[in-house]
Amino acid sequence: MTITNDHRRELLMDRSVPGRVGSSFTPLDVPVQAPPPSGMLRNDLDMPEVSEAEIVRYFSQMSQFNFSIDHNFYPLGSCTMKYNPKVNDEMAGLPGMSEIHPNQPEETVQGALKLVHRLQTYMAEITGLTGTSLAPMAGAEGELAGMLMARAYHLDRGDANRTQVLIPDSAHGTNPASASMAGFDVVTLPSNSSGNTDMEALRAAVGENLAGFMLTLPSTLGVFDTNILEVIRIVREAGGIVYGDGANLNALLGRVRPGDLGFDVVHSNLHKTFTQPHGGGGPGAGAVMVGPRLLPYLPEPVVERVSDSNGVERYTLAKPPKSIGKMGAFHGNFGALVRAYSYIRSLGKEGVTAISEDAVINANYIQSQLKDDYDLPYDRTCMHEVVLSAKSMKRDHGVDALDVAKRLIDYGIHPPTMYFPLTVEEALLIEPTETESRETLDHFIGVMKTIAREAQENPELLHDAPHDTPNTRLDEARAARKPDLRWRPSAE
Amino acid sequence: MTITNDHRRELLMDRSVPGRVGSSFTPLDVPVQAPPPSGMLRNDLDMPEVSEAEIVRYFSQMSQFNFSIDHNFYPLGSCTMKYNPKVNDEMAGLPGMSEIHPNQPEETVQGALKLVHRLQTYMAEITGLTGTSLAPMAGAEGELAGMLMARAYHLDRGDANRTQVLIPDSAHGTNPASASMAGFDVVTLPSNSSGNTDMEALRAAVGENLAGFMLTLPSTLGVFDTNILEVIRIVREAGGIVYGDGANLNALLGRVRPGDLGFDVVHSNLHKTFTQPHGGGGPGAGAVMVGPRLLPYLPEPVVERVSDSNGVERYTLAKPPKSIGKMGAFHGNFGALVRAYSYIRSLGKEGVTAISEDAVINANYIQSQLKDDYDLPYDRTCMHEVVLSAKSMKRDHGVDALDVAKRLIDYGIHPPTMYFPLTVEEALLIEPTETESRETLDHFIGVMKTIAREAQENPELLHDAPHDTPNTRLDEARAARKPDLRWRPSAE
Amino acid sequence: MESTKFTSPYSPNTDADRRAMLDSIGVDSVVELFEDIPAHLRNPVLDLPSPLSEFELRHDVEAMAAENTTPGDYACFLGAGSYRHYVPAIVRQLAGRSEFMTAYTPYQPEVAQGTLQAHYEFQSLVCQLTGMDVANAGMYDGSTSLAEAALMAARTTKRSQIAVLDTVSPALLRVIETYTQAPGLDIYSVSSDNIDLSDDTACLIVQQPGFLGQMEDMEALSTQAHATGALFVVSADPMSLGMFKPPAEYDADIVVGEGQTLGIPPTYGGPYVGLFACKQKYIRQMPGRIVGKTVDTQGREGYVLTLQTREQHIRRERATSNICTSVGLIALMSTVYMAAQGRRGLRHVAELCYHKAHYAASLIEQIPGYSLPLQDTFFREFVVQCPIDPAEINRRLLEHKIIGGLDVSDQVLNGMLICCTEVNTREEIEKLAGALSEIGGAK
Amino acid sequence: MESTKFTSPYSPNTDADRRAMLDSIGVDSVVELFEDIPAHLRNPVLDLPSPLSEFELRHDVEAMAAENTTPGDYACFLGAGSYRHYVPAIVRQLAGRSEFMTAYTPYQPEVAQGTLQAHYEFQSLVCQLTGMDVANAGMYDGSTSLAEAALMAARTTKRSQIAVLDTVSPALLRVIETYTQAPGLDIYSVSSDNIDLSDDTACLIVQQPGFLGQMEDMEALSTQAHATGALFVVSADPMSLGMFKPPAEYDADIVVGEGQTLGIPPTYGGPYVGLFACKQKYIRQMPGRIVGKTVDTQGREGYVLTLQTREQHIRRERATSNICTSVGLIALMSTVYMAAQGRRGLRHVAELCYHKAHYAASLIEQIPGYSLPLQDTFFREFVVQCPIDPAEINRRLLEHKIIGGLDVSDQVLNGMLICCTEVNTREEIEKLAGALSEIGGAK
Ligand SMILES: Cc1ncc(COP(=O)(O)O)c(C=O)c1O
Ligand SMILES: Cc1ncc(COP(=O)(O)O)c(C=O)c1O
Repeated sequence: MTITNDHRRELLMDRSVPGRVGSSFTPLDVPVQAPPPSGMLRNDLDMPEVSEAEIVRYFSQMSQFNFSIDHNFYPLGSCTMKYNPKVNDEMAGLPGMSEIHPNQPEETVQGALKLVHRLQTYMAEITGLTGTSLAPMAGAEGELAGMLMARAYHLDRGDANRTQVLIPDSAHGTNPASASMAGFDVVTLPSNSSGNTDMEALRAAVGENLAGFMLTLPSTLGVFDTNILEVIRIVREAGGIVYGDGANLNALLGRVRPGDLGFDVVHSNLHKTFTQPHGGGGPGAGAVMVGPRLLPYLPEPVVERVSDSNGVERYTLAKPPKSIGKMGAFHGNFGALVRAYSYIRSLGKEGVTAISEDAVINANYIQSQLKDDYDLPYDRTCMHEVVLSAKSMKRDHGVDALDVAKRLIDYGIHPPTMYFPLTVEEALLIEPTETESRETLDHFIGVMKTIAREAQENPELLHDAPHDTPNTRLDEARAARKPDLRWRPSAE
Repeated sequence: MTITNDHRRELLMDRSVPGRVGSSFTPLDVPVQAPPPSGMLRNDLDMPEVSEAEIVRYFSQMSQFNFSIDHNFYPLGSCTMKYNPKVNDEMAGLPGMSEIHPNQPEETVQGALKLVHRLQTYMAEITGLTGTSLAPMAGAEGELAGMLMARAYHLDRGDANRTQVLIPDSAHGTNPASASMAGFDVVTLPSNSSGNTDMEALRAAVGENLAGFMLTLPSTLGVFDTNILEVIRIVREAGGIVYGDGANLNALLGRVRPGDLGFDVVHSNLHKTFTQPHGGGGPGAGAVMVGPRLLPYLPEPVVERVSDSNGVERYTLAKPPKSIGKMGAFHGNFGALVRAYSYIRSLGKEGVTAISEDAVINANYIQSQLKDDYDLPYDRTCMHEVVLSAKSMKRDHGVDALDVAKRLIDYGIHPPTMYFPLTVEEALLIEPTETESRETLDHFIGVMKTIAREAQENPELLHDAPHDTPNTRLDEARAARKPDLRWRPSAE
Repeated sequence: MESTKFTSPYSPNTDADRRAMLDSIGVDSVVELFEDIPAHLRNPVLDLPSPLSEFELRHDVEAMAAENTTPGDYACFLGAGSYRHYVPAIVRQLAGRSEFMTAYTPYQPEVAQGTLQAHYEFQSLVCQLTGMDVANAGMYDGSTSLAEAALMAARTTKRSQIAVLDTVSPALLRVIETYTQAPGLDIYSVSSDNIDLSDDTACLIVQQPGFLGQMEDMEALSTQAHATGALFVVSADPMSLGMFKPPAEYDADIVVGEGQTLGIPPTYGGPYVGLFACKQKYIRQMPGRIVGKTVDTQGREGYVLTLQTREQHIRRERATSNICTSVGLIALMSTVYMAAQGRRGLRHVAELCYHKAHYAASLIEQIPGYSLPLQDTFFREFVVQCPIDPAEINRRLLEHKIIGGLDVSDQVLNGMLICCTEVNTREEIEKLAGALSEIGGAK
Repeated sequence: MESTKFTSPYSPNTDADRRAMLDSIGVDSVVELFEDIPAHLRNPVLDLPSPLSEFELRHDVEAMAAENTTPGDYACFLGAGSYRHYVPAIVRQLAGRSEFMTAYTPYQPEVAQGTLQAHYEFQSLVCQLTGMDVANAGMYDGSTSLAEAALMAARTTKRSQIAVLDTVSPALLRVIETYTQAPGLDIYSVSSDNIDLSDDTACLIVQQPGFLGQMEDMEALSTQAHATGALFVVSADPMSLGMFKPPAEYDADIVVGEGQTLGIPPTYGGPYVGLFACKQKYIRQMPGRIVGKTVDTQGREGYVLTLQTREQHIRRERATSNICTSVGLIALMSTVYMAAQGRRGLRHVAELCYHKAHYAASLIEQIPGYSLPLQDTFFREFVVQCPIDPAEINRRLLEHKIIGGLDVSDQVLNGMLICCTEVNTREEIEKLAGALSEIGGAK
């Protein structure tokens, strides 16, 4: 009955009216200078002309088209959509943090460097490794850094033919993509039927060309590889670097340290485990922690604490001796680091350690309550997330994982990750995180059961879902076939 | 099809779970002191126990149940729902403004006092009056202050029997209520058929008992009283104080100054004309400006600029010689004053003067486009708002002003003020403000025309409106009959 | 450089828009729209400064802010009606949501359930905290709440005298006087050792703790008030209720309070929020907005403004109060604050205040020349008798980066009212004690 | 005082909740859930500090912030890749809306139209600004945009050499080296008087303005690149495009840039946003997220992530890039900034930068001992040759509350790179000139 107010969707350039302004102009307070040669200047600048009030309403309305962790339960597997404490945003917004310039002399940014140094130390401690660089700007860039370190390590030892990197079939897409950007050949390794590494296949795969193994722990199937020590032993003995994708660190905090297990390098998506808000696709930060073997290769900068000649301590940006180089123009996503630091300090030892318990209980609770309604590909204790499947539902009622996911939207719940890991048919990867209450989980469980019933009784309801969003399902094929990627003036 | 997610509506106390906490606890850092006598202590403290994450989601979800100026066109007559510049909020939030304590010694808050002093000056200049007090905390408190000043003025002159205050029938309810709180008898004065003061009635009403006349200019009918000079002359000659309700100042800015017309006192709702966001019912601020007659009676404090013995200028909180007293514990709603100051400085002379032009054009444009579709009780040039009526619509189709208002909601538009002024049957008082674009007005006009058509073709659609809000129409009678004003533990 | 003719970013319409609209209206020029205004007074030239860009404005306001001495940079021991507490980030963030911030008073309930439900929460939590039956959605501040309580007591009892205990803050008393001057109520002062109430006394007003931090025997005062048929009106410090007895337990009839202490920054005195609660039987005499729960046409629960026949927009000159725009957003902020602190946090903050204030008192008491002339039991405020003029001490404290307590030498010889809350660290408290002993009695 | 056992406000579940859930799961204790972890390594004691309350945290972080010298308190003339501009309040306020801030990458388009439409706007405005056909939704920062552009050029041309003009910033060059080390591309430097391109040169990379502020003859460079079949890759300062020719006009193939200058605070170097635009024909080689317009089942327009077969989650080791989480919120911020400045504002800000920088240069040039060794035309940055070590000058400037320009003495003898934007007032500029002449050549 509500009439769709179409002009909420109108684009800025279509809203433009010549002469309108969206901000105020500071007058020039110095004498006018000679202009540049006119040939260098542009003639027109066809940018929006919209008033401030209209911009505010446009973006405010648009924002409400989103689901978000602040408004919706968001059990998006592998993404750790936990509550992002508001105080962290305020800390990152302090003028003494947000307004400092990356090229300031070090003596004028000692507070910033101290914060980074402390966070480096915490991350090394949490992961049980030796050194940290906070330069990478997301998990994938951390992976790239890690794999470039592996490459540099082997080359440094003259091992030029270590070109193969093993990656489980369940791995996140960034793993093979990063390995490949780092110059490696990717060899895909199957998982066995309980979601662990297939030991046979592993043994068969390791050899002279082995550069390393990229492993997510717990795996993207939400399980902890019970062979982990053996896996690591095999890889290390074969001369490979053991890379840990730390996207799932939420399950391990205070339970086990990857470094203690024998990992050489781990990245942490600070925006997952350490609560940088996801921002509709970033920014994040990708800390990379290494053990002794890779220490000299860390990307720059790292912050070091040094004493000057008078014994006065100060912090300084340093380049590790054999650094693989810079990952960005400056020193990493500092704003995200302030948030991660704030988060770790707020929770402290007690709080950080408690995260994994609640995260894992919550996931196992969902698993225990939904395993009769959905397929459970791996019927074992899960860690912080659980993978269900709509395989039988699809076979019996023609309702697939996508339909279930979209129907959840009608109930105000964000869909889980779908069709990932690729190895599970009709996968629904559900990660509740520790910040959700039992009541919210019960609500979700109830809705999932209702949907399972609806799938039998009224599958159309699921095929048509979602129903009350600003758009129903969108034609992705058409988008890719005839890419319309930007505003253009309308034909008339 | 969306399933109403009822637990979004669940109250805090019902969400409580023993042991949950919504904030962090700072440890005591001093030695524990002897406790107070236990008889003075409370036993239980039954307040919410809800986690921070849940509080955030609860209030975030709840917020989306609101319409607001940032999200919706909000043509609420008499309320001046204009865009509230964001920078003003940031200025009020500066630690140097928001964290200063009202009891600080004056020498430590010279910046704050300077700001208040400047705003006093601007308000006096804008209204053409002599003195300003920014102590009142809303328009109605400004009215009370103004009427108490009128009272004090008469008493001071020994005019103890000036007990009557004339108020037009179209006046806002606060006018008679304030006059009454100030101890006056209210005499209601009719308006004539063109919305002006009925001169006959006025002449008949003025007499020895006349204390004053409270007049809204332009009136709440949205028109400028063409007899204004004569009205004021009559009242003043009869010994009355002329009070101007400045709620509609938006129409006058730079066009005419009430002081020049002969008003003795004017209040300005800073949250209307000068953009303090309305906050779902305040806070506001009610500047009160006076001419020479009432100057000694201004409420305290007023800020004065004085020179000390060394000729150094400083600002000081002062009590006018015959002040009617304090309107609140401290110095008025300072946070709102920072915003009003910021607004006036941003627009400056040019901008302040331009407001009324656009506000008045916008209202007349709406009037011109809708007068064939709705009744127009006063067919003349309007000022910043226009009063329409659904009288014929009700007679012909059984659709009343309420139905029209509620149907607007379906189109994403906030209803106009309804059934006010009381003198207009089925009134719809529409105030677009200057911050709305021609496109928005055209959209509104189109919707209003559609609704006029719907009223004929499908009146049910209007009776049932709104349709997609979190609640349909609510039972107000029941609310008043059986008041349920607070959470109570559920019976079981 | 292009010329920079001023164009307001807030008003969208351009000259072309205006032209087109004037054409539709059917006038040649905007001047015609203002012809009802007396010609000779039209278009005055306003003596206002030129427009500032946002960048310039920020400079201007920041410069004024910098002329203020900001607690935070300074240790600050001021209270006396406005209190510095730690306000969790979520209070600002949630109350800052534009859906709350830029909505009007919730007259249209279908599009204001956010505000209405939040205010119903506010009323509920005020009741939980005070123990009272009902509360309204807030008044301008604690002082006007109290003044309106006096008016309400007079209305309810149809009596015309208001007894005010002599420990009530002078500022509160002044506001009561403003509000009661016209109705001709007679305000008079009583002291706890001589509670002189007549059968025309509408109420006895007590502030707990008192202005100087005193804690009264509320049961006794309540009994005395009720004995003569007067209402017992209490202005309670809401934060004190985190540990001290709620007024309902000593049978208060009307309870008001300054809600600022519940999560609102000091902001040089406002905006704050006045709490207003009372017994069930008096609800139709209450001033201010009240939200009630009801059902919609589909039977779902929802909220509306209710008992509006008390209010000015219906009852006009016979309304219980003239209040219209109140402090909705501040009530919302304090609701978020109360929710965030919750059962455990409110008690904890109250206890931190208590122990820190007492620790400060114990240190200061030991400094030669300083004494505590008044209290045994107090909450977070106490009077120190100083060896010299407190104003002079405060000036010297500023040099130590300390904003001292309130000078109350008009009430207590060389008295300074010192307040400690949880934001005063031990370091700050000891620094104060150190500075006081350094300043000592020296001129 | 109650004991204050740590309870996280972020995790709601209590021991009772946990107990009930463990019962449902069917285990006795949470320990059982972690039995897959090797027992001897389980539950390490982490050497982390104790929890801080929000109040304590704020003290801690504010203390660190206070150890930084913050521009704003100081006049600051740093640029070189990160620029200080006035950011209108609406940028913060709108991007701070939790619906934008706390949403994930918009994989579920029906519940992410807010993010998607905003990113489509971003792509559109980047195209409008650069004149290019298409743009993606942003890369980590300007440097990784450029590095990915080099990879894309190599992919597209199937050539293996990357020519980089010698005016490209050292930091950008370093990042290109990081990204290209493994694919074995050969990076080499060329100078404008000797553009040495082979038939294995994938692209010529030019930064405009150059690191030291130089403006190149872009038409000539473009022609030279295209003559050998190399792509012309331009790293443009987006703010300079407010007045200078857009890269499309000199036939650039790929245009990248550091979006920080468009409304993003310096934040000690990040998060920023890399712009990435190119000609239509190369879209399927682009890295990064791309939003496309399409229709829904009811024929209404809407937006989706598109051309995803380029990306890692589909194409895995054969993806055009490994990028996943990018900088969505920063792209949104710069979209709001571009919208707010708009046609007139962007040109105005660019012109303010230009005139202020040139005014500063004209003042400094007159100071004995200082000269401008490099440029004729520049935008807002220029090199000053100082009489003494610029590091020493900068130390001295700090005493004047000035953060001087970047020390580029490794590139130009005693060179200092000075940047002026619209936030540098005349007063600041004249103060800088005054301080420099005071410092002079003296040791
Ligand atoms: C398991 C896993 N690895 C790696 C990544 C990539 O991290 P980022 O998105 O921070 O680049 C993700 C993110 O979705 C992930 O889930
Ligand atoms: C004409 C008029 N007068 C007075 C008032 C009362 O002002 P306030 O709500 O600020 O107390 C209003 C507010 O709605 C009004 O519209």
